[in-house]
Amino acid sequence: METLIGLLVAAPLLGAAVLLIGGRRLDRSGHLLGTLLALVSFAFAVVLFADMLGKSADHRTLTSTLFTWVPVESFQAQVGFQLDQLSMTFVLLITGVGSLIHIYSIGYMEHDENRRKFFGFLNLFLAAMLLLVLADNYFLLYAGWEGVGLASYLLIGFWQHKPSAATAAKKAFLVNRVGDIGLSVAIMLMFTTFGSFTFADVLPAAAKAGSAQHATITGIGFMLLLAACGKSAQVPLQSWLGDAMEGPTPVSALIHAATMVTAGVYLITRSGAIFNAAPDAQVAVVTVGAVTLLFGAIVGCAKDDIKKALAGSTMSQIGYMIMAAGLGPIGYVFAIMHLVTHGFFKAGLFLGAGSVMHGMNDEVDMRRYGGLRKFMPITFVTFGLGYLAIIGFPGLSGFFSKDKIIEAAFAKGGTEGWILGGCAMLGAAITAFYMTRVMLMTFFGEKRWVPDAEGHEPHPHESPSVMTIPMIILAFGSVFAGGLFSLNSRFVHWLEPVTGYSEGDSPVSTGAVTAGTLVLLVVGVGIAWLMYGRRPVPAVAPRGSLLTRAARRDLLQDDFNHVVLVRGGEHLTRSLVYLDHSLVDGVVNGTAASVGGLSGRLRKLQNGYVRSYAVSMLGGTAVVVAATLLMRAV
Amino acid sequence: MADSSFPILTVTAALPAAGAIVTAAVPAARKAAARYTALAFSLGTLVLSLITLFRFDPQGARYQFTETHTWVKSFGLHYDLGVDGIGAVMVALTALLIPFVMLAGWHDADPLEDVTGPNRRWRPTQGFFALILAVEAMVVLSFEATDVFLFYIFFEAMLIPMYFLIGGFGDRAHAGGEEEASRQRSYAAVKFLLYNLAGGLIMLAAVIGLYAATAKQLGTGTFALQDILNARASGKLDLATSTERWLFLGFFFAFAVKAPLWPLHTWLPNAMGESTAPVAVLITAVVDKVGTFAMLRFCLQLFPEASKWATPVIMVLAVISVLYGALLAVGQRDIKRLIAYASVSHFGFIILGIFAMTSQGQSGATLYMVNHGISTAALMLVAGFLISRRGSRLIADFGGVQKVAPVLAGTFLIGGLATLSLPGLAPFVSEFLVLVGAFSRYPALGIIATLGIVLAALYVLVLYQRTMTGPVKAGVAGMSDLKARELVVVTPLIALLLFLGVYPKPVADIVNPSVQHTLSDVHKTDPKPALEAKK
Amino acid sequence: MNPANYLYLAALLFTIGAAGVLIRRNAIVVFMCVELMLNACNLAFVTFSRMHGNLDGQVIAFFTMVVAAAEVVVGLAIIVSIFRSRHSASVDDANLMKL
Amino acid sequence: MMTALSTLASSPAVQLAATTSRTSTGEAVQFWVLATIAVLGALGTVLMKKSVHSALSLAGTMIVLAVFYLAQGAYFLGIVQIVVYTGAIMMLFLFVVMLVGITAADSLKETLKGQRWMAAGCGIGFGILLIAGIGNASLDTFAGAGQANSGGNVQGLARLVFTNYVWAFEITGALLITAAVGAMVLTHRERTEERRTQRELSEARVRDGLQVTPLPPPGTYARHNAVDIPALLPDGSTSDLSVSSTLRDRGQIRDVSTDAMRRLAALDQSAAEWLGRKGLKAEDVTGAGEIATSASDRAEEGAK
Repeated sequence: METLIGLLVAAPLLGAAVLLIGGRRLDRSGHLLGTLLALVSFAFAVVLFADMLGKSADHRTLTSTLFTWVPVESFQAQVGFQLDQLSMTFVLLITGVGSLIHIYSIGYMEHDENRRKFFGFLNLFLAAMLLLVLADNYFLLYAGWEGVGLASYLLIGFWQHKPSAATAAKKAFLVNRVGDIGLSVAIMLMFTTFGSFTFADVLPAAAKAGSAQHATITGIGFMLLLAACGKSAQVPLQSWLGDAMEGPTPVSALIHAATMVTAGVYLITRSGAIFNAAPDAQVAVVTVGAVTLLFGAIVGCAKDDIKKALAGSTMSQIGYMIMAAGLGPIGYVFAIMHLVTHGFFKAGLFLGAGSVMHGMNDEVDMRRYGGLRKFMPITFVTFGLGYLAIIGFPGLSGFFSKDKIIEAAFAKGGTEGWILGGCAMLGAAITAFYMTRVMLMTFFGEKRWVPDAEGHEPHPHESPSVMTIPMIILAFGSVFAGGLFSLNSRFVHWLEPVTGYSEGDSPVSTGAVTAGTLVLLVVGVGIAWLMYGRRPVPAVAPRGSLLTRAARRDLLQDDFNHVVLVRGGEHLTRSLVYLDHSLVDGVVNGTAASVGGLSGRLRKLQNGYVRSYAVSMLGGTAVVVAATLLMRAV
Repeated sequence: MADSSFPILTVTAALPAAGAIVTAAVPAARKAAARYTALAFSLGTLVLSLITLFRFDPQGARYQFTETHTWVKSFGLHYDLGVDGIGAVMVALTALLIPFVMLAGWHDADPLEDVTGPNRRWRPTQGFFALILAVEAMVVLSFEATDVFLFYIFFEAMLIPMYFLIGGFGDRAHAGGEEEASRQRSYAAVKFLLYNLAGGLIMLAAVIGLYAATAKQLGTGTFALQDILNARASGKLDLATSTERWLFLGFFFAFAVKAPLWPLHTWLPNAMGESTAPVAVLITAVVDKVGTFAMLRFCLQLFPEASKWATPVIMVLAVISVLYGALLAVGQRDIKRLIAYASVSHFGFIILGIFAMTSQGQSGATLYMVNHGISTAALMLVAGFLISRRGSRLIADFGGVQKVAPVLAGTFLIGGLATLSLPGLAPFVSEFLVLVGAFSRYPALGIIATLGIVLAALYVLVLYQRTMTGPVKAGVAGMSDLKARELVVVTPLIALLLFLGVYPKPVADIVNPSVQHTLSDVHKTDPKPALEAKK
Repeated sequence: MNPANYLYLAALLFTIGAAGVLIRRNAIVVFMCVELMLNACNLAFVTFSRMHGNLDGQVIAFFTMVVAAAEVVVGLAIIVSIFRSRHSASVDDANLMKL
Repeated sequence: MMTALSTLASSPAVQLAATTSRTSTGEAVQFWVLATIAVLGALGTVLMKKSVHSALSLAGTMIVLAVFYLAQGAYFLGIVQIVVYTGAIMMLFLFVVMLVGITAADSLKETLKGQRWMAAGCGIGFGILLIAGIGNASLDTFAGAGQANSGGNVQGLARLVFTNYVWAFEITGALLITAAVGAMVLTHRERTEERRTQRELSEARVRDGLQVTPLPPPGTYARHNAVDIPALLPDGSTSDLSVSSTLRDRGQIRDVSTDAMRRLAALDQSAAEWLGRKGLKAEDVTGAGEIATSASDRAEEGAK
């Protein structure tokens, strides 16, 4: 069994290697190979899952160490895997959704001459992501962490001939790198504090660390949070996610909705022991989560680009997860649960959006859609189910997972609990609003599309089955997953051994929370219907309120970055380049010049006349004699 | 330890030297013959160095394959050779890179059809390859020398062939045309020479000072590293604090110029910018390594106390180098100058690791020397291919290359990713080790240095985006993809990057014991974790 | 009288010879002054040998003479050849040492 | 010569030289007298304008030194000094001086700026240093050359030269041979071009428009055939070509073209006094032309 873990990672890695090195000769078969290997990996995952279910709750953790990666004295980094319930959940999600999206991409990327490369990158991503969630130490996790960053860079910039895509890819990688600083510093802190960075060593040690190490552990917590912010697009490092939509839609679905962006949640949940020992860090985490869930939601309301709207929603949903994870043992389980359900419905939504674009000549502006439900019914249904799931329609996945998080937020207790709970519920309302907006603008109302630049009138049509089938499967997931998990709280028991779980005592009853949420849900949907359902949607965006305009510009966060970081950085480098030339180099050259002048003056002594040389010789001799005499004298 | 009957180290160094003579002797008309002769000799050297590496016993004596002959008895001058783990690895690295440098520069020295008049025959192939072999011989010897003066001789002597390689075979892809190019070339060459000579002279003073000190205290002066170390260990030689510090500074200055450390780095961008890509690789990947290597072998071993005394300042300078080099790389308009400044940043990391005085730091620094050599070689050589195709070094002249030459773009990206130390590629391991080492002694500096990884990502990705992505620029259209010879150059380097990135253990195992020796020389031990949690 | 006076005399002669070398421009005269210096040295040697009561000083003086003879021969030959080529025996004309 | 030396060795001068701590008054007197001469000679060497004089004064100094050698019991050296130095080397110098001749270098005027002062400064300073050095060396007692020379000075030297210093001696021999060869190589001039034949020379003369015929011989007056009297050309003027260039340079050409007329004028003078009529005045007579005119008007006077 242990070897299977290695194979789990190896299969997609092999695919990536073959596809990327193989070259053009694989163009015809490449996508099939990639998909096949993804499915193989999924099969391994299922086998391991079955095997794990066969064991008792406490003996489900599998570990396998392949070889020593970096051996330097006390710094011993192993390439070792650890498969417990938490990892298993992720593995299933990644390989499952991953395989589906591979299949979907076969259709979606059919006309792209670099499809082989695309599948190579997708496989690379799968491998890196699996490495991330299977690693048994932070160092190897870091490798996977950067690996997914690379894959996301390659896939966002897949259409490199588009400058916007190249820029977005670069931006994503850079922002992620900022987060990576957090992770690497955290690892250094662990190494210097505990002399190790494996989960098995660090987490227990952190749990029973005395007050002496309290500051250090808090520091580690903050650093891990920074890392999570970078990878999971949380405030203040969220700016890259919107631009990341430049990538092909399957990528957005897989990487920037279902899996990679949730790595931050995984990191925090995995490091639960550390955060439990560092309350201050937890406060920071929940704050970040709460702020982001509102931030993302608000941004999502204003975007007319369907993918960007969905990106905002992703941000906000992950905000929920991060917040839940920040709540400690009461929240971990639900964070992961929401992560899984979100993986289903958000992937479904993105695939739906992709299918819509596929039918609309890659048009992304929702104001150019409208009334599409008649043209692409399957997409409409699957998208609709995803929509119901995400707004938390009773009985669907989102309902169960999100409600739990809101309850947990209240259960945090005290004013903090109230604030968080309030934010969560408000977020639910806004979610309902913007998702309804997306739904209405896309599928309802009358058609608003116009010929594009080349004058091609788009002919909306349903996508091929190779694309619709994955959407249908995901739709099933987004309908039933939540219920399945919450049935006599199966998911809680499943994860409890790893993450721990504690019933928080909520100041408000479960029923009240649910009721309140539903009310807000209705309110949100209602407002959206009033604004976009009842009266026709203008084909060009109205100027909108100040908030709207700010939200369209990602709440001015990019402008801030641009002014402060980009401009400032440019000026800094310019001035440094100038200084390096004029000052650092100048000083040296100056000295050189002065020495040259001196030597020029000295050269006058060398007039070439034997006799003046003779004089200096005699003078020298005289000096030597004098010196010797003095030496004898003293 | 291997049998010392066969003087393998001498042969390893003598082979390229002989090669240089033979190559130079090939008649002028037989250019191909000259190329293949040189290549053959460099490959032979590679084989020898690998034999050394594999027969090196990490658990054995500190210095192995030692050879000791008295050279000038009256001056205590010895012909002492010997390699510790670090030396063996560095020799192997040098011998490894030279063949690639030669293959990459296969036609760099051909007479230029488009140039007429005096410049028509200014780059004889024979001379080019002979000079490269000469450099190799001297570098190898300075890695092997365990006699301070012997080391000094080759440390200085390698400047001469380098001077001619930079000044005589420079890059002609210059905005200002041939005249401007040759002017810049000679400026760069002279600058290179002056900087390094200045450093070397100061070092010479220190070397003589050391000799005088030994002569005074031991009766008979000596340059032999081993004798000096033994004398220090037995207490017979006991340098006064101030003396030791002055001598240390003398040595360190020379090495800091060679390895360029801020603010002594300004010769490097000129030298690398104006010389052809292979020569630039020779500078940064081979010759400069002697500087950092010598810090490990001579500064730390000979002057442990002074090293510790100077450590804080040097660490700060190193961190400045890291950030400063990276920031300037971001600001460059010229591909090769950008890579040069990136190297400045990387050398900052190496020095950071050396003076962190921890196992992680120093092993990391040594690995870093190797990895940086390979990664920079990969990046710079591909950049060279790119530049030779376009005939320009300006980033602005490129764009959309990945469309017309995907393989070239891909290899370039991999080289770049290695430079920004992506996990899975070799430099990551070393960079992280260096950072851990620095962090465990000076947390603040460690964190500041970590910012370097963001800047590295910035300049690499900006470079890639501007040159490779976007719409295809006019001059780039119709650019040919990598040819077979170029693939032969790039592929092994990339393979090596991947291998060492995933499995650096073999190298690390050879290096670690030597690092432990060095640490014990400076009487330093790794800081203990506050809360040992290892099971 | 103290034989040290011989030494003083030698010193004096040597100095005069040196000054001559510096002042005169005629290569031949310069040579003569060199000879004068050599002879001064010889005198010193002989005096030393007398002081120490052994003959080594004289042997050295003897060698000095031989060397002086050789030097004069070569030197004068050089002067002659230079004179042939540039019709002058002035040491200042031969300022070829200048770069 | 050996015998002479051995007799010298047994002469009272030796005992005199062998006495310790202080020398005899005789030697003192000899020293002071000869030292003065030596110094004067040295100064002469440096200051004499002509190199010949320098050489001679140097020779004088050397002879004095030779005497000093003898006085200090270095008989062999003394003789060698005279024979080799004063005899051979100085003669070599004189030969070269003769060969090179007088050059501008002989002038004592300094051409290099500040050279003289520097030289004087360095020289004097150096001398003072040397003398000071000798001064503060303790040289009161000294063992004379007595027992060193017992068994003969030459034999003693020979023993040393052929035992302790044999290696140096051989080397010196090699040096001498090298020097000799070197001198020959330096002074030997290779004939680079073919010697030019009579024909070529004459052709060259014609080509360059020089005098083709042989030069006129000097002294072509009936009464004079001295080398310093130029030949007379048909028009009565003299040809300097007929006088050797050396005399020409020295300006030692004797012009006899006018004194014939002067003598004629004197004759007229006496005739006039005798006949009592005014005639030519000697000072009127300057050249042949006037002679012609005066002859003509005398002729017309004769016609009256």
